[in-house]
Amino acid sequence: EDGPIKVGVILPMSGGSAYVGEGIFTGVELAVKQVNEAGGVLGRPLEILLRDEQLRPDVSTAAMRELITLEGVQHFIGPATSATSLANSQIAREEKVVNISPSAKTEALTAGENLHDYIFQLAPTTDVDGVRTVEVLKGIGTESICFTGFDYAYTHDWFAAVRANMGDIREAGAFLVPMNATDFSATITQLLSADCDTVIGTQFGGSFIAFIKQATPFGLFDSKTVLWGSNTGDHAVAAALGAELPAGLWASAADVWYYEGLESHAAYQEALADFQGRKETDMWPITGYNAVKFLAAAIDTAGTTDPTEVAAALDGLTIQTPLGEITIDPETNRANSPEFYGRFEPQDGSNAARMTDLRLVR
Amino acid sequence: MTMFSASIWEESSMGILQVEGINVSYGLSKVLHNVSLKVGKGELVALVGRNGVGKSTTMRAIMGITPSSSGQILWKNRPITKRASHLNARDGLGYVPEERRVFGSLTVWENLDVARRPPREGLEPWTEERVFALFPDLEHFLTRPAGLLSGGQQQMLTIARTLMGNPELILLDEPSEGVAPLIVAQIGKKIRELRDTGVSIIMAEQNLDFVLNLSDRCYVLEKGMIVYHGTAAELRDNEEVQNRYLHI
Amino acid sequence: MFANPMILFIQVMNSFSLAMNLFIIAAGLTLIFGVLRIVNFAHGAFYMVGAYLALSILGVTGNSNLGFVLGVLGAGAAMGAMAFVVERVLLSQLYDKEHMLQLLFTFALVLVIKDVVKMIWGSGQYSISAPPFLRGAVNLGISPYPKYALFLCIAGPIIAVAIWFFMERTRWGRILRAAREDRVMLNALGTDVKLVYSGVFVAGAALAAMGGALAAPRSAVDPGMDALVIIDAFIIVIIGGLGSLLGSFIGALILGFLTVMGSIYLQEWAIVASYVMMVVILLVRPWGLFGKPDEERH
Amino acid sequence: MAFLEITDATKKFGGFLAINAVTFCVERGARHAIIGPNGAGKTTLFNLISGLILPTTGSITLEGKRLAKKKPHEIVQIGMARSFQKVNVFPRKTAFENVQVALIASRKLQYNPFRGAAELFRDEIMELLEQVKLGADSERRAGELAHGKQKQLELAVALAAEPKILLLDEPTAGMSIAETLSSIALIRDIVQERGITLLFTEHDMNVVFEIASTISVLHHGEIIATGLPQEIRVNDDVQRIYLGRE
Amino acid sequence: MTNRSQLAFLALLFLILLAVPFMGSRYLTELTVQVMIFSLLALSLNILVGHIGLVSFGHAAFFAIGGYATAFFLSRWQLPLGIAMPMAVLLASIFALMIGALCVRLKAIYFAMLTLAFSMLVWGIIIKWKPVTGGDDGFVGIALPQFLSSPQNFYWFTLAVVSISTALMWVLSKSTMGQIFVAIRENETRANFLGVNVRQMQLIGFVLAALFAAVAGSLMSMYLRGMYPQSAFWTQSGHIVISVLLGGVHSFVGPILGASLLYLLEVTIHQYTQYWPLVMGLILIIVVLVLPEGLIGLFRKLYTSVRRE
Ligand SMILES: Nc1ncnc2c1ncn2[C@@H]1O[C@H](COP(=O)(O)OP(=O)(O)OP(=O)(O)O)[C@@H](O)[C@H]1O
Ligand SMILES: Nc1ncnc2c1ncn2[C@@H]1O[C@H](COP(=O)(O)OP(=O)(O)OP(=O)(O)O)[C@@H](O)[C@H]1O
Ligand SMILES: CC(C)C[C@H](N)C(=O)O
Ligand SMILES: [Mg+2]
Ligand SMILES: [Mg+2]
Repeated sequence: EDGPIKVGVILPMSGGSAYVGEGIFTGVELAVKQVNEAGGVLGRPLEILLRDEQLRPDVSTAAMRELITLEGVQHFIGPATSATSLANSQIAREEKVVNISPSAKTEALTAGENLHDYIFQLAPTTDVDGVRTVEVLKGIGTESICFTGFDYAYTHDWFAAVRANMGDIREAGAFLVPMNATDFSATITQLLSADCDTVIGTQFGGSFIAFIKQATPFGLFDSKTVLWGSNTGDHAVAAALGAELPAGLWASAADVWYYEGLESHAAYQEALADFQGRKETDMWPITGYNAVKFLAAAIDTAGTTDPTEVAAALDGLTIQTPLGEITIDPETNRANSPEFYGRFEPQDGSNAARMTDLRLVR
Repeated sequence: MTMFSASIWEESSMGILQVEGINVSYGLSKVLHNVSLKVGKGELVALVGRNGVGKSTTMRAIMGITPSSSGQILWKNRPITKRASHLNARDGLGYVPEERRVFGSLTVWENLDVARRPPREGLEPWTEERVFALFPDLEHFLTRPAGLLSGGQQQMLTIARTLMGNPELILLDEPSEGVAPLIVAQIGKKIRELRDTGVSIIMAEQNLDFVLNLSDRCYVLEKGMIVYHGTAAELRDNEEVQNRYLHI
Repeated sequence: MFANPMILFIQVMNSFSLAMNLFIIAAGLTLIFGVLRIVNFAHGAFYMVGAYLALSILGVTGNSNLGFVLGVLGAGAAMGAMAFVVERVLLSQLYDKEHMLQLLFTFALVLVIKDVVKMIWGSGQYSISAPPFLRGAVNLGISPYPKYALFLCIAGPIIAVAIWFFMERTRWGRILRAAREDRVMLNALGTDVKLVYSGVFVAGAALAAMGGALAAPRSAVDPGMDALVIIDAFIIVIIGGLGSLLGSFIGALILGFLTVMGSIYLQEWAIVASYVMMVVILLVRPWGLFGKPDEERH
Repeated sequence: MAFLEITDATKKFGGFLAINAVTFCVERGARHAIIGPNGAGKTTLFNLISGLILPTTGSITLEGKRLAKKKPHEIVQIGMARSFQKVNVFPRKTAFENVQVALIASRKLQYNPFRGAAELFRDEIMELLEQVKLGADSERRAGELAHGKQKQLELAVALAAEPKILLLDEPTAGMSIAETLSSIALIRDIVQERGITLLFTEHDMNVVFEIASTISVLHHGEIIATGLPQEIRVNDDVQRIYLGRE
Repeated sequence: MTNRSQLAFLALLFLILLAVPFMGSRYLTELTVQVMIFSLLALSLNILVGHIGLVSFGHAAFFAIGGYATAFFLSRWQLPLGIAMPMAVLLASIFALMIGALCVRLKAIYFAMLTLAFSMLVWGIIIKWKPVTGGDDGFVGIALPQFLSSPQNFYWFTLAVVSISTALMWVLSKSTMGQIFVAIRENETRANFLGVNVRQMQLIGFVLAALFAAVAGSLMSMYLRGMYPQSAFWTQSGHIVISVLLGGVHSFVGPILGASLLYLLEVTIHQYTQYWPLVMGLILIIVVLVLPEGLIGLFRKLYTSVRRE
């Protein structure tokens, strides 16, 4: 068979989380460009077919089925979130197509009954995050901790993992708010009066920005150490908040453009900056980038586009990524992707704060 | 098949309002056919005819609420055929609809206030006091929401409201409908007084006694056409027209 | 919490400032419904556009006190101008048609506006900071409290009284209320109802936009902000009684307190609290707290 | 015991006494008119009897059954039909369908999701429409009929319910002389023919005296006189407050 | 459109639907399944909107309840389809009876908002009742009966269920009950004074509408192999309202046209641009301005112009 190899890409492209989808998609485009410029895979170029998942499992599964039945797509990257990824994974199992989830962190995606041969999870799961988070907390010297966040799977799982690992760190309260809440003043007041030295939280996107802006005048960041999950270490967040990003906030990120520890990362950043036309790039592209690279490598290894064989090739596959070697565990179908942890500090000569004390945790 | 009475309309007298051959349709059904009429200054003209012959439609067309598809309407010799109704109202046309369209949630006073417009040269300006002198009932209900008034009270309010706009020509659609006999008589008297102050009036009415006592001239409509016009006295004497177009 | 009166006080303040933030948004929705009888789904989108417009204006003026005032007013003016065009060219053709078409129209407007915003400003997040004189906290004697939240507590009632005065105590207000009932008749009484309608739609849209600009310093400017606000605004307007300004004010207070107290006592179950409240209020008072039944005489 | 009995009925709107301790009865088969100035409380009285509003105090019975707490549709099912002062039809249904709905409801077919409605009761409906001179308008939408014709349609709809007692609130207001005359004849005939008891209001005295067998006069919410038409016609109070003839 | 032309349209549609699986495209077959389900959903809402004149913004609740219940009965209790599906529909109808009894006391926009509130309560419960519903991740993975697992068979099953439901709703709309529904829409007071217990009839309509919505939900959950909380969210309800309006409420087939067009547009525009909301929005605006009676208005215009020639 000739002609391009079709890759279905299903991401949130509208609404409040569109920035995630657009970010991941940028990485996908960059990687596909690189692969194709290098002669493609098995001599065939990759072709992207993009669909908007709208954060809705019914929409994301419908898109997947459409791509399978109408376009004959057999390889998928996406969707971005846990709920949509879980749903699409079922279709992948039924239709026997390769499905690489670049950013969903839920344990459930590749645990128990849900694990099957065709689903691969690149983002570190919440269990992994839990261990890493506690490590960082211990480094900070946290003795007591408060939790806050949206009431959804990622929050519950991450908090559970932190609790399971935190040893003698004392829990002083958990203050969950409904998904997509926009007013956090009550929670902030509660956090202030709670008996903890550290706060960890999960609101992301616009809600994280709202939280910061509401909490700052109350002095939350002056009186407590704050560590945020949900990849809020993203440069996009720092750029949006500008001078309003409180110094000293701890966060994690899949990637930061100013990391200087690896040659491969510098090369990737140069290419990305070139591709996007700006030097200060965001975090999400790397997830899409790695997903494409994994897929291309697997097809190459398998020597065929047949999804069953490609899936088999992904098991145990190791590739070179901008952040070093990453391997997909053949048992769990999870990749051991690293993530950055760090503490925001304002930068001279720049509006956007950057993370210092940057550690690339594996 | 028209039965024009010849005597009355002297071509020389200039009408304040001239309607020339207008046609009106609702969707596909044509309701008015070539309706022409004239009203002189200070004249009271009646439109009579059975239900559904087009009396109200004629008034709505003049007011600019239901536009006519062809023909011409001249107000003080200027064409107003397709003009929006608020401009007509500001230019001295007043409309009292048949369905008593009071603003139900506004109080009686607010209903009057909303319709208030500057006085017109040569006409005594209308004030609340003058209106209440005309309809004493209304004064008792100043602060009651108009929607709670009885049917007849609403009828009075619609007339009063239009007067607050200081109109030069009033289109009165069935003013006596639903009004008690005593008040009908009073309204009749007031209408005559109004006319005597120089206001022109076009009135559609079913109550023939009322019409014949009040009006200067009458137009009889049948199926959207003017089939007769003459002075009130002529119509009173013309039993044939009465029997043919107004009785059974 | 009740053991500590200071915290209780802060939470009450939190409730009130949130309520006023919500009220400013709901006021425009009430106004448009009250006169035009249109359930404006695009209200949230107008709110979002307002925030983005303020963002762009502040980009030019810089983050000064004057810049902020210009941003808020400019957002209202620019949104109002756009609303005027939309009303004149499109919406005005639908007044005589079925109610549901207007609903469909405003829904379509949401889709269009969202994408146009995305085209102009992208899908990333932005932030507007409070103007210098409202930054930081003020000491209320027993505890510090954000100045900006305090500012909302004052701005809300002022806006409420201004609108109330306009609607109930001026002839203009009476004309608006008459227009809601019978526009054809009002027109025949000499009022340019088309202009009244445009004016109301413009004013409602401008209020939404200014609401967006005013809300921005305590939230993010991003493409999801419209969806989050519209349901809150609807709940307020409905429980207060459609078209009733006082109702919206009280409705905003109720929702504000419920949101704040709910997130303390109900935590994540607060998600259903506002709906439970709406159900209860509508069952007890089917026309909302201050709404009037559309009673007719027969 | 009278057919319809209103005993000491009072209705207050806020502080306003619209109906004040009204007691009167309508005999079976009577054609009873209620007259009175605008705002006297006639429509309010009708609304009380037909269950649209609840009396503040007092009782209303039809054939001995208490009506006061019943819902309008229950009162209709007992055998009362009414028309409204302000025309009240199904505007987008044809005249034919307007009458058909009344028939379906009176025969309790509204619970049947399977019985086709299309041509149901055609003959009966056409006969009723002919009677009110709307035969030619049967396929026109009610809302598009001229005001007076809608009033005629209301009459047909009320009759279709085959009531024992019929309440008509100003049935001929807005009708032309021609239609008024034929309506008078129609109402009188049908009521007599079917043995329907009639309670109506009207400001057109010709109509009142043509139809009524008994007349009550309502003033400021109180019945100030009841009697035969010839008695009422010469009653001084009625002359003064209502008819206004010197 | 006259009854006869609507019937002709439905018959033609049915014939076309019979042919779809033989066209050899699995995509087309599956797409048609979804279009049929959404059409059924729109038709069910039209009992309320078009006939009774009540606009529900919470109709999706019953769609969701039907879907979740089917999923639960099939997967957790492992009931056979012949029992699971009717039980799910019955359950949704019981919910409708309870919710409807409270909602029909309200009018117009207040009715719309109360239904919305109830549906959001249902949504909240779905989100929070994780052990039964799967919470915000959704109920993932439904054990479908063997005979439904092939796309072809699923198509035939859907066609049968949707056709029977449609036929029942057609009969209803032309029945004396349907006539009374319309009378209530036109003038509640007048209907009341003809002896119609308006609240009771509205409740009957509400339950019937919910019943067919639950059938649609049941089919959808099986088609999706899962059910998700978004299906009870108010935007889903709004989507149904829009399909109905787009098609036109005053005819039987309007909602079918509306739902089909809306869904097909969404799917196809998606394939061409990520700016699909913009394109959708513009199309909707044009429809509203040019075809105020919905798509059915277009058909009617075409029909009369053809007749005239
Ligand atoms: N909105 C409308 N749509 C369609 N037809 C209408 C409409 N309004 C009136 N008509 C028709 O136009 C014709 C004239 O109606 P119009 O109301 O002018 O009569 P009218 O002489 O005032 O009658 P009435 O004495 O009963 O008030 C009637 O046949 C009526 O059915
Ligand atoms: N819901 C209400 N609230 C307050 N006042 C009311 C209400 N309904 C009626 N009224 C008042 O009660 C009085 C009686 O009204 P009603 O409609 O019964 O009079 P009517 O005798 O039918 O008059 P008409 O002959 O003019 O129709 C009027 O003064 C009216 O304003
Ligand atoms: C896009 C991200 C916010 C997704 C999130 N980490 C999840 O697993 O759902
Ligand atoms: Mg008329
Ligand atoms: Mg009355």
